[in-house]
Amino acid sequence: MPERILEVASLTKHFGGLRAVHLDLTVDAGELRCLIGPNGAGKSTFFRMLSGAMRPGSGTVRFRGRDITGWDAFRVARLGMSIKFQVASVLEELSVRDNLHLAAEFRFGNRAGQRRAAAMLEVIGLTERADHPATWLSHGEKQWLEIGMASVGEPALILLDEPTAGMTAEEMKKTVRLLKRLNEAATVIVVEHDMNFIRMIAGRVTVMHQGEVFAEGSMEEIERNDGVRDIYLGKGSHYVVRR
Amino acid sequence: MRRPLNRREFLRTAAAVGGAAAAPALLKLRPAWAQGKKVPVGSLLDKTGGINIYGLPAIAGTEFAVAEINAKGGLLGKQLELIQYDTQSDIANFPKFAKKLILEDQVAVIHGGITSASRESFRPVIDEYKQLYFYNIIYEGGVCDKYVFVTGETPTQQMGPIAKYALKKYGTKAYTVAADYNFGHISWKWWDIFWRNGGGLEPVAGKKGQHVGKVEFIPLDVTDFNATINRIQEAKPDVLMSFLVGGAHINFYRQFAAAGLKNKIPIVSTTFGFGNEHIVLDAKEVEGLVACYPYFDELDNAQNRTFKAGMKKKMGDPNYYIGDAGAESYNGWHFWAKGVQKAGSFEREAVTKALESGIEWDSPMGRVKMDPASHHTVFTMHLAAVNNKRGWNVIESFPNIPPTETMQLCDLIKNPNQHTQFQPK
Amino acid sequence: MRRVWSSTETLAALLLLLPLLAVPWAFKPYAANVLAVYMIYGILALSLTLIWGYAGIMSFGQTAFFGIGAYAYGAIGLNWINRTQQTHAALVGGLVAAALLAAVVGYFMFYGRISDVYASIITLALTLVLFAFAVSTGGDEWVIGVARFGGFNGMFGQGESSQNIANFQIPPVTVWLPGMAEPFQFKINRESAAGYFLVLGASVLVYVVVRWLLRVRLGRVAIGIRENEARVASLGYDTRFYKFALFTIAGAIAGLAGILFAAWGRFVNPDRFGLGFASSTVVYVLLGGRTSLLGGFVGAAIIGYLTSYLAEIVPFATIPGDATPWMRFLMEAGRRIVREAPLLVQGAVLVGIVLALEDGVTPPLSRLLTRYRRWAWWVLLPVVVLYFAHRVACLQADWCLF
Amino acid sequence: MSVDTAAIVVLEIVNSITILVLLALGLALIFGMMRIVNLAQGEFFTAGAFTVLSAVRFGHLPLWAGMLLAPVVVAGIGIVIERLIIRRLYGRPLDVMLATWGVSILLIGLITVIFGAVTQGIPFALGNFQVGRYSYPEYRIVMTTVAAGLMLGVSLLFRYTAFGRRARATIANPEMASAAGINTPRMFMLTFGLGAGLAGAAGAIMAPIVGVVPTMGALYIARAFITVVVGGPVVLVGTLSSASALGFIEALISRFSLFQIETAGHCAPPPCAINIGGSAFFGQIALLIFAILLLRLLPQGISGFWRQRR
Repeated sequence: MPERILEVASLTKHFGGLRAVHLDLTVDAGELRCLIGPNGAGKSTFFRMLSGAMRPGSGTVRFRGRDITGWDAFRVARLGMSIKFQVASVLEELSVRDNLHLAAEFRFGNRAGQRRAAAMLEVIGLTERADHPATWLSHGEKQWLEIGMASVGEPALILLDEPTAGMTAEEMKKTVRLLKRLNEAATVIVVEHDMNFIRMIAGRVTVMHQGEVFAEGSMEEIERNDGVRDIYLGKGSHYVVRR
Repeated sequence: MRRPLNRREFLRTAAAVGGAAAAPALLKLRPAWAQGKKVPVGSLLDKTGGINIYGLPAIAGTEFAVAEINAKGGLLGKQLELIQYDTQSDIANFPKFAKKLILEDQVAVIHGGITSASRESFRPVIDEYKQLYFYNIIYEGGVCDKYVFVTGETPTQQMGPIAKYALKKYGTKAYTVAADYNFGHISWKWWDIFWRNGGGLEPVAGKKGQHVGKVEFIPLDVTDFNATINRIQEAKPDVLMSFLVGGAHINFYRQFAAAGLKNKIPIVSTTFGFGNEHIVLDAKEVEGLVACYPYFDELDNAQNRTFKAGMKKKMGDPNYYIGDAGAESYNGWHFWAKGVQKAGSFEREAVTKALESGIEWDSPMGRVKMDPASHHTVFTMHLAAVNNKRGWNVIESFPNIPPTETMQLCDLIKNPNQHTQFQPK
Repeated sequence: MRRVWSSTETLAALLLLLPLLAVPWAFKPYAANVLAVYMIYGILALSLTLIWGYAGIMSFGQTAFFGIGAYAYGAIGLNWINRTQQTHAALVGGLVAAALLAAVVGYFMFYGRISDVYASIITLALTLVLFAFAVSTGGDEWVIGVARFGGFNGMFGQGESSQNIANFQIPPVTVWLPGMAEPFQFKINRESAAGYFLVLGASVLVYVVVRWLLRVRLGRVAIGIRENEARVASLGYDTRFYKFALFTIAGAIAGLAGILFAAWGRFVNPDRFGLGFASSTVVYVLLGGRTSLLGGFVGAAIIGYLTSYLAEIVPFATIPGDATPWMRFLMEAGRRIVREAPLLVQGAVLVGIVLALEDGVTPPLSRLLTRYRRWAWWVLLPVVVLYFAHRVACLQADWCLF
Repeated sequence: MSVDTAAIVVLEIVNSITILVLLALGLALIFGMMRIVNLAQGEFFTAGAFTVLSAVRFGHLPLWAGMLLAPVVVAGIGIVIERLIIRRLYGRPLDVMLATWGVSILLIGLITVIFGAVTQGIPFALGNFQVGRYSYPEYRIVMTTVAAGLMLGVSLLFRYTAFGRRARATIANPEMASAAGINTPRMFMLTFGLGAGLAGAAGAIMAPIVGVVPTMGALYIARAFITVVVGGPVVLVGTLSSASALGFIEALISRFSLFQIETAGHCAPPPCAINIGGSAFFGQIALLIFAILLLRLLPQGISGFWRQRR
């Protein structure tokens, strides 16, 4: 039986009177899990609570066997969880290389961090732009850079919030390859809207709705689930071919 | 490979670098007044900011005095070139502009400084460059400095007459409000001595005051005196002594009157009036307040009539009130001019020697005399009360009052290398 | 390898340093005095640039650490100078005091999770509290050893002899190491420019150290925090610690500026904690450019020069007696406007730069220098060198061409 | 303590609270509703005082007329500044602070150009009344009444007028309010004007008892900010509760000496001791320390704390 890397029990968050998240979820080590759901389902809020960017209302999060509920972001990261935020948040004024170096440095130190950053530049295909400020990058390149930053520190669990938003079909394929490569070393949870992408990465899928887990299974199972169709505003095929 | 520097070598190198930077005489400049037709002279006064209530009259007196000297043909055949910097009521400006006057403009003399804090801030500069300096305003006494001459009045000259008058007229219990800086603190120490001793430095027989136990020091920017006024009422003094200073403190008198205390507790002061507070405030707020200065516009003598007419013409205002600050600046410049004329030179040593020979002259405030040993001035003092016509009524005059407290401590003829300020122990 | 030092920077360093090194021989001593103050304010501004421009922490009250450094130097120096003839302990003490205050405030702000805007208000409140404290210490009871706080007067020493009490001033920086025949003393006058070179050396040192700091992890993380704090935290960096550390270092640098200021005038008073000085510091940085380490120096020099120039010239310009009332009114209005110009300029710089999102003056200047690099090497640099050589020759040996 | 001393202490506390309310009300309104820190508020206060001064001295109006005029004039100045500067900076809190600081410095400069840097006074003719041994100026009671009136007026304005409803909607959710047809830029402009006007009124009322000088705003701005920050997000309740708490502490410590610390200075008469308490300075220090403690315990301010509890 594989190790359970993440166990989330009755994790809740209220905004005003509104319950944004109420969630139980477990993820095994080595999984590539997809998290889908309509806008406002609480996916990003959930990620933010996992990574320590937001303090949960109640419930517990166990990561690699330790209770990390309410920890600060940097401690969670040091335990081996990294995140790519929904809005690409690379460090705009720093060079691409410095972005990656900074992400690698705190685990491997200065010298080794520089080598790892160079290696990661190859992986995400940005070697030629290494010394440009990150702000010059295209939208897709920023996404890759951020994926690179999330994975260069060799975390055990990588959270990716909409890694393909705004990408062309070609870029998306490249991203899929990248993701699969990352998954060889780490557990990955991806939040996505694009069903083509979800199909391509072919992992286990969890559907969130109104802050709760609505369904869970393989992509085929989920696509057959009528309830899931209904929560996407009842438009049967809307989510299958987006855009 | 280069051999690393060991500790001793490092220290020696450091010493050499330090020495190199310190050693060479950078410039050999001849004083400007020895070269040109004009003699630069400097003045540092607050034309703007909270202290300018004293700065503006002092500037008027300065400009008038220099213009008068120049109109009479200047000094030793040379015209004076007055260089003034506005110190903006910011103390940091005094050392800065003092350095500028000395190092850049190379003036023959510096006059100015208003608050004791500003004077003490640049007196080190004066001493470092051995610059002749005149301080022309009432202060707390005790400056004993070979390079400094004082033409303002000191505690004995003001507090002696005030204490005698107040003890006789009002009673023995005093309360003091003072500006919270060296002027206020040292003034209060002297006042305590004068009050206990019945108006003198040493105990005298007759009516004496109680120990001036109650004093309140008020920072210069305080404008709300509600709590202070209530504490004064609690203490029920026979008389209130004010060492308040500057624009913000003027409000004290107004609030004191508003609390209905003006006719209950009489006020005496060594500072009220020389910034022309009696013009700013309403007569009904301060009428009857007693102060003691060597100069009031109301003094009647020939020099003062000429002086007043000239100042009113210069200011373009027939109702211009000169006040003590203006007259003392005027006096300071004339003292210096008399020193220069007697010495026949602008050099500091020569002028100092001339002034130490005991110069006296008939100024608008009457006969004034420079005390050689202490570099302070002997005045005829006038005790006066504010009247209801924005002016003063002289109550009593005290001729030839010396600055005894400073004279007792300071002898610059015997100990010429003194550059300090004494205060009562 | 990344290029650490470009030829433009060498050029800029030469263009700045050569004249600065020549100043004590090329001008009357007042110029060295004034430049020393500008450099001292520049060091203070540099400390603000470090935390504001590079870490995004706005400190309205950086002057608090400047003032504390100056007061601590004064208090320790006054007590030690007569015993040991040097001020080593005062130098260290001033730095430690400033760093300690910054550490305490930084700990409270960053570990107390106080938001950025509140943090700015807290630093402002800090400097105003210290102002209120410093002006209220005029009484005899406020002493440390022989050092009187002096309230509004500023700090001075007080000694007692058999008959009376006498005052003395804060000592200049005095370094007396074993092996030195006489002590090194901070002085800027006709005989010596030691103080000027000390300030110049300190400026260069601080500049180099800060440049280095920004290259190592601390600096890169700081820039990351400015760009996106949450992102940096999610990479595993305890951003609170980095902000705290940087704030402390900046406090120490401001403290160093304060020490030099106290040594320069042998004087420190509560105005160093005041609102006016606090706002000037922000204006130096904004005008010079908040992302340029030289910006603070440039801003301080521009504002400083403007302020003294206006204070010297204008308030005493006389209005001719035969002017018509209208002319009189206009001249008086002009005079008053120019008299208040330091304030008006400061306000306008703040509003204008914030509204127009400008970088300040230093970055455009450095872009110009980069573009016309060749021209600057062959024309500008020789002109500057020749000008200063002529000034030195003229002043020292009367070889004046014009 | 005798009865009349107790009464005068109570009056001092009320006076202290009054001044804090007057200083903080407009600032709290702007901060609470627009989430911007207006560092020029102190100069709005100054502008109010100078309006009264000009009205009395140059316009030869009676004092009360000048005082009615001041908030109107200052609100106008506030609206102009909002339109010219602040409007461009919404959503950039730090830049708003910098820009308003610039405005504050500019206003000090402009007022000095026009009126000069001299402290000027406005004489007034109210008398005083007797509390046992003490006489106390009636004007301070008038000030308290006016402060209470301003609080009440603002409260009524927000509760019962269309402007108030729109303003409250705008604070709660600007986007929603905008979607519901409320002209939110105009609401922000009016709110800023109102906040400025309140500062002008405060300056006008306090002008007769304090000196009128261009830099007078700076003396008060720190205390006003502390009151607002301690008060928290609910404008009226926050201002009143924090002004009461802070004013109480300030007045009490200003009056009573707590203890002494002996030092080694040259005091006459000896011994040297620092009196902790019993002066305006320690009143202000106590106010600050108390404010910091409160903030450490209630990071959202007093009113934020109560709102959370609800």
